[in-house]
Amino acid sequence: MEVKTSFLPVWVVMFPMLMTFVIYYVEQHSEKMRNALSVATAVVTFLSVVALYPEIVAGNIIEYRMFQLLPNLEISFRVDILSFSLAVLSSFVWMLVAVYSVDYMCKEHGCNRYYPVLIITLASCMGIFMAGDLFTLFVFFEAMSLISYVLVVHEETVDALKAGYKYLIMTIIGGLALFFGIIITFEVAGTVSLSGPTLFGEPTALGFFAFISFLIGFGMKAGMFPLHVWLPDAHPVAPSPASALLSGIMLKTGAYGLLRVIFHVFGIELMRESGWTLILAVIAVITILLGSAVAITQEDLKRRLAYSSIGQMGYILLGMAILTERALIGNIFHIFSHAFMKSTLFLAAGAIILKTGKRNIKDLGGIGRQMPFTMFAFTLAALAMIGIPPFNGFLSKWTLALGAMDAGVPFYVIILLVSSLLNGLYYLPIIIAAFFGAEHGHEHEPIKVNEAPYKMLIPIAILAVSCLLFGLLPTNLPFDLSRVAADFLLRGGF
Amino acid sequence: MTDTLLRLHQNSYYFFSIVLFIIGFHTMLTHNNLIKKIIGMNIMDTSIFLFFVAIGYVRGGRAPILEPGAGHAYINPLPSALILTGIVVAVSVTAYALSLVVKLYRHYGTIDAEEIMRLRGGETL
Amino acid sequence: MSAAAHLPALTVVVPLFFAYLMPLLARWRKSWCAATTLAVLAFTFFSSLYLANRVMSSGPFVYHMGGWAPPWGIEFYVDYLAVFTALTISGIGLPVIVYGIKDLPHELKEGVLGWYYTLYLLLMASMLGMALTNDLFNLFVFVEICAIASCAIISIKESRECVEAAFKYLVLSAVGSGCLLLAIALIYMVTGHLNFTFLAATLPGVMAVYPKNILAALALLMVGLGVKAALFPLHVWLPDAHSSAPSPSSAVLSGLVIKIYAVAMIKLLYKVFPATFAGMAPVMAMLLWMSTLAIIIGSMFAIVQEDIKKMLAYSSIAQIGYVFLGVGLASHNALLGGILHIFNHAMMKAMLFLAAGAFIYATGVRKLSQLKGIGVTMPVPAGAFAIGAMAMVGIPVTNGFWSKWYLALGALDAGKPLFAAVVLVSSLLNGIYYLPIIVNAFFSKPEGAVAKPGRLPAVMTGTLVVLGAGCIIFGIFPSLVLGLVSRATRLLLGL
Amino acid sequence: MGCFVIAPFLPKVSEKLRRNVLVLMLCFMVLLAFYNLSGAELRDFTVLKSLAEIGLAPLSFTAHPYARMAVFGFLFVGAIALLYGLQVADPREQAVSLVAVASAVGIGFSANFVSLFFFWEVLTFSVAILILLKQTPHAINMGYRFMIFHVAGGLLLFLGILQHYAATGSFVVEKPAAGLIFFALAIGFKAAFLPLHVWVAWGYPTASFPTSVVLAGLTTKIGVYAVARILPPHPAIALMGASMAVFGICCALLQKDMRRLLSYHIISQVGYMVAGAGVAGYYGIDGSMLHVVNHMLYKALLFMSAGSVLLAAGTENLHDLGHHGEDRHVPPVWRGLPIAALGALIGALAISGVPPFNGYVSKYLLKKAMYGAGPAEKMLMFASVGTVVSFCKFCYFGFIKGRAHIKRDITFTMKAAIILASASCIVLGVYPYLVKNILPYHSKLTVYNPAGIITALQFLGMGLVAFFALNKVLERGIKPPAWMSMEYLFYGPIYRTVFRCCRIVSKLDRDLDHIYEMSGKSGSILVSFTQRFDGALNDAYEKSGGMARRLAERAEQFDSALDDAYGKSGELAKKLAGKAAEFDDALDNAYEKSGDVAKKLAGKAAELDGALDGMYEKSGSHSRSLWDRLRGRPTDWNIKNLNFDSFLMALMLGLFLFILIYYTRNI
Repeated sequence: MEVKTSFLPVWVVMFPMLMTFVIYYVEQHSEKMRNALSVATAVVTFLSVVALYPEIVAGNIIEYRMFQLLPNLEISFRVDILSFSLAVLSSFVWMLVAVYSVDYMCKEHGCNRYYPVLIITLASCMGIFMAGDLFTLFVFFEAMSLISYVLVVHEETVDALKAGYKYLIMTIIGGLALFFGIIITFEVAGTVSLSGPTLFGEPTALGFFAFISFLIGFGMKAGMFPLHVWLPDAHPVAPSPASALLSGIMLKTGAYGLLRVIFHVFGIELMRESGWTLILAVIAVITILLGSAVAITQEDLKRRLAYSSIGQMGYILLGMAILTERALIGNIFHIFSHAFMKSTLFLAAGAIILKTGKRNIKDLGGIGRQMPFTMFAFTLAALAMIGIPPFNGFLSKWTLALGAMDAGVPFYVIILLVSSLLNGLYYLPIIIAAFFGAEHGHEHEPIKVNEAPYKMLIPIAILAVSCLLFGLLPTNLPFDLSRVAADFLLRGGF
Repeated sequence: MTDTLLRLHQNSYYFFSIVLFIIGFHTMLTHNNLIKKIIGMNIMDTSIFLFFVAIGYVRGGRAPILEPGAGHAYINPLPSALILTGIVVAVSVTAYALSLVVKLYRHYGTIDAEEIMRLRGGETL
Repeated sequence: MSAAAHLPALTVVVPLFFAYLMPLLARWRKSWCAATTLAVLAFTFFSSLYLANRVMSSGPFVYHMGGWAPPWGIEFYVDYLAVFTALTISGIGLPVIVYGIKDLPHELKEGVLGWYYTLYLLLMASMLGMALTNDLFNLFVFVEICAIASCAIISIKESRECVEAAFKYLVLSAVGSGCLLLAIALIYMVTGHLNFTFLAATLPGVMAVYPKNILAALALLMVGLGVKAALFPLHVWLPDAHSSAPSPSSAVLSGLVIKIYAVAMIKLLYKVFPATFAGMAPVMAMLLWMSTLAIIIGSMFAIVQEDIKKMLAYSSIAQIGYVFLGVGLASHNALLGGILHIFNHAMMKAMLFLAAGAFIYATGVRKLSQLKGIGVTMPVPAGAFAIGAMAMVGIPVTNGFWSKWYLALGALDAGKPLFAAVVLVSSLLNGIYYLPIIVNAFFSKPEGAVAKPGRLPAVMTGTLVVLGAGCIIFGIFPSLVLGLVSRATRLLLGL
Repeated sequence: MGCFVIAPFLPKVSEKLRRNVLVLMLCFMVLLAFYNLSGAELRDFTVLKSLAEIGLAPLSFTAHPYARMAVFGFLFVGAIALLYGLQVADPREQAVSLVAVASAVGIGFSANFVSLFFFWEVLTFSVAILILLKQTPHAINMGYRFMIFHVAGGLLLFLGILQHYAATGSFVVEKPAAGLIFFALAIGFKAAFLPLHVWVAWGYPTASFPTSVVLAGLTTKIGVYAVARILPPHPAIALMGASMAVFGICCALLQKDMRRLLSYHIISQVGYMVAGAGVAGYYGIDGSMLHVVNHMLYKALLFMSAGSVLLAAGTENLHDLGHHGEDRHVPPVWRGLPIAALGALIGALAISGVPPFNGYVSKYLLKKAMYGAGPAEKMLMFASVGTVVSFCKFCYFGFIKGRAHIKRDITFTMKAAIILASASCIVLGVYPYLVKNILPYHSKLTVYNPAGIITALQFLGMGLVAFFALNKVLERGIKPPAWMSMEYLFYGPIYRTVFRCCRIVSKLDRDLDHIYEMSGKSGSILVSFTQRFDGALNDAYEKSGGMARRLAERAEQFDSALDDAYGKSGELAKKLAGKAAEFDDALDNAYEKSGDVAKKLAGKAAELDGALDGMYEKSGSHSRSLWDRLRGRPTDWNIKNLNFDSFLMALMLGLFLFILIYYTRNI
């Protein structure tokens, strides 16, 4: 393993950022060009990330120091296996969502706002994943959080604005907490670089403050329990492709940040010694149960999905709290899985809402016969959520559970299972009603709609098939990446 | 008691400049009449000038003018010089304040602060 | 001695001189006023730059007015803090008056325009003087000039609110001046010196003999400068004064004037009063708590304001608290943050006031609730406002972030994480009152006057763009100013 | 495994092609079954070997002796069931049925727990979908319940597997080393252990009739297979089996719906098998496994018959069938549906364990295994009698006494399937040696000995007697009150509790939201309170009096004193500013005139008030003086006026007082 310098990470971040301006310019003239350019940007970004693969797979770390802001504080990029995994995942999903947006958004207002924001959010997301130090991470984290606000309030309804305001305030709180954490880290360690040894030596009170701050900051983004309130409001009101990204990718930035904090800032020994992970574990358990339980009572399709996201993020947090190797694999793989599953679900829900205009689950009886393809994708993803064997959701749950067993805490496994059952309780009725339920002619207008346009279907299909494939094929790329990444983190991560 | 009084007497310049200062303050504090406020301000300023000049004063000292064969004690000329500047400043502030009072009177038709508040209370800024 | 050697004096004297020329010029060639003012300010800016360059390369130096050596003559001490402040003043003053060229005729009566430039230059000159001077009484004189000029620059609008606010300001300012003068008297009484350097040398000895005297002087100084700098419980005059003034005045008052008193206080506290003094009186602790209150309560005041300029004015109260927080924490990083915030806040607040002014200029609307959709119809000012607001909240890549960064770091350095938390809480409060404005501006349907704003002159737009770009540039490259600030801090703390 | 590949395409292709493919599949399945039956060597087979690298076992298959027997049943009966539905079933149902059968086979052959779990879940879902495909609201409800129920079971299995794996580090299917309780529960879900049996009555009678044939074959038998394969033999299991047998039979007797009756009967029969597996031993396992096959055969036969009745007569309610009474115009069912009736008869005889039929063989083995097993043995005997009774009921009311117009004749394939199944029942009964190759322990199948036959006939006789005794009661059927049902007593509350919990949690969530909002609101209240901070502060200042008031007092005092001192001269400022000497004199005068005022000022605070009052009276003309306003008319004290300035000045005054004191002492 060696450290290499390459401009590529900077390119990955800067390219979409620059393209944003190009798109902004182009969209004044041609809508078609705008759409094409957005998709092309996402594709190029994805390919650029993929281009990192040979180096990464050879076990190298790519670093690039942009410039120094201050002594010991710089904008730097660093791509290790974990960064790469998440970057490739999110650019992939982004690409699909960009394709999906073309048809979804064509009837929406404010597309000229939507696309540049979509692309610049991609840039900041890449920035988060490729950040070489906490400061850079923080900068992009804030950028992403704030810019995605535009996506949240895109509809500009009263609800959206309200939810957006909540989101904004929570983002600010989270950002400030992060700031606090980073400041403490900087104060204690004199640097916030992620490429060196861990930054905290021993569990001090200040370190604990920092940990809590990081937990609040990243946990807020990840929909952690007491800070999740913005999530079920913000995700449903956003346009569906945006919700897919919000739920599928942007939540993961919080998880990613926490991973970095646990392994690079505090270090695994410190975490184990100090027992701070217990806090995380308790919160994770509450998050899982709460998310799943509340989802059951939701009537709005997207709201249900949003709550489900909270529950699923709980798994990821739990994986971090357990801190055994397999739990970690499960955790990272679940980031993948959940990204695929939730994106599928949201995109499918978006297609359904677009075509029928109905969001209430009760109204969706028989939709599976009208839009079999979409609903089939939905089903695949939902089954994956429940953790049915051949799907990727199963694989991640399985690995997580094994990790929990390794740690000797079967209690967590039980939590996982209870949550799975609850997942079943809220996903299955949708599917059953969609495929087998009658369209109640007397009460509602029978739903007579066509299948969504193919530009929407293809992304959905790709994601849904990914859900299946990445569970069915055990030597799939995401899992390998997760495995190597977990190994990498546990070996010290540098 | 007498000790205190004695000390007060010895430092009467200082003491009374402080008294004046407080008088000035009090005038600014309690009077609604804007002119009186300005007067208070002036009293306050004056008290400080007094104080400042008193610093430089030497009992029995003479004006610091160089005379042949003089063995006198001179009073310190610097504070006086400074205070000249201070007086200029005070005068200009007073002038400006008075002009503002004129303006206020034009706008409100009164120079009573309370009245002005009352008049302003009705309107939104 | 070339002209360059006299630059410290010229920096102050030239604007002072031209200030008095302005009314004449206005009578003679009205259109030259603005150009001359600009030229003068540009001169001050470049001379400050030159001084900065000189100081950075060869260290601080003194300049004796008229060649008189210190015990008798007035001395300018050109050190890092001084040039930093001078740069800030002229650097912000310049774009503000550029903006004013178009805005002022809109806000002021025809006849007084020339006078406005006079006052503006006076203000600038007095502030530059305060920054550079090394003499206590000289400082007082500049304080007085500054006080009158700043009152006048408010009352020049001649609306009843302006006059009233100016009067209020004047009265309180006079109180402050009185305190200051008394303090000077007290200090002079026991030391016999007015020069900072000499004072610093004599005070430790004197302190042993007359501790209470100096304590009283210190208290008076604090109160006097505190009133002028609108430190929390003494801030009452500020909201009215800053909100009713013409926009360029507000910008410069909020951005620069209150800061310059803070600079004066930094000078006095760190350069004049011996370090051991801090042990005798809890000055720093008092400052800390006062600034904490200022930060929190100022922000809370701002939340409930309806008027956009009033809100900005209250926000200034909070922001001056940041500066004093840095002063009070007295650790290297904190002081650095405080001083840096002088510059950063000057830039942000000037921009915010100017943006607000642009809104008022184009629509006549001052109520926050009526500014919905302004971002759609006036994207550039609203964008500038957004950047300023982000900077206020302390979002990274804006300059406001760095002040916060150093303040928080300094609080931790000083072993008082509570104050780091204060900084963060206030950021949150800032977010609470700034962000809804931006959100409303960009995501609501424009109504009424907002829907059809008047045309904004290119100069005003340009100023906003320049300031906005400045916020971002100094956010991305904080090291542009940090070198200077860091040296200033080191010098002040004797590191 | 081909079923998996082909199944999804079935509904799409044309009718004819579908049938041909299906027939081919059936033949293939039958061939497989017989290949299996022949006892040929089956090699272990592993796919996805790479899974092993990641700590998961690959999907691997092995032909465990137990499995071969079960798999034979699954394949053979599955084929018959599909044949039955070939012409009448929904294509989607056929497709899913194939998947279900395939997954059952998969479970049977699974060599490790991962594949087992995988197929377990597939089976769950395919069966649930089979039920759901009926698409009536009732079916959807039941299918949903079924799904949740079995997903829960699957998760328990998951947990068990995890524990086992954590304990042993291996996934090979064996008796679990840890997590036995989870295994038992999970298998209990599938095998319809007693409190977990409720889904049987949800699922089977609800599905469409061709489907229920498939279902009858698969689900519970997988459970039995798992019991035998995974759970360690234990008397408790045997006892459980026995009680299931009794319970099932009791419930079955109460039913009036043909397929419901059969469904409950499944519980009963599964009870036999579980009991056999529980006592283990050669006979136990062999009997149990053989019974699996046999039971699948005759139960499928019975379901087919019932289905035929349903198709032909439009109802399967025994009461409805008997409703026509003695109406001569309506022919009895057996006449309309002779083949179905024959099938039903054969099935009934087989299930009752009457000698020449296959049921006898396995029951014989089981009886042998149970010999001396205590109460379980007795219970099984009772269950045997009950079986006879219930099937008398089934046949008598359904086919003999029941009359119905034959609305639609049963199709050819249905007939064929019934005949095939009947024939198999007889063949397996007469010549049980057919299966000896795949019997796990190769027990001797010499079952036709007099003692066994007599016992069997005894049961038959007792059953018949009992039936005729209870004829009338049974005809009406007994509907036990709702509160006695398991759903009502047990699962309903659980389900409702879960939902209530969820509601509570979501309420908590809303509360949390609310709390945030409230904190925001109270924050804004706080903030708007600070809006009037000026006023409030002043109020406080004004009311408390305190230092500020005293300071003001003193200021007043000075003022009054000086005013007094200078009397009516009025040229105070001039004098003060101008002449210091005059000032001294004047002060002296003032001291003299105002008596002890100055003294008090300097030292005695105690006498201050009195002096003040005295002075105050003197300066009575000061109507607007501070003191007056403070003391007399507080409302006059205009807060809005420059009184923050006042506050400030009070502060200043305080400051100065201190300065004064320090100063005078110091010099």
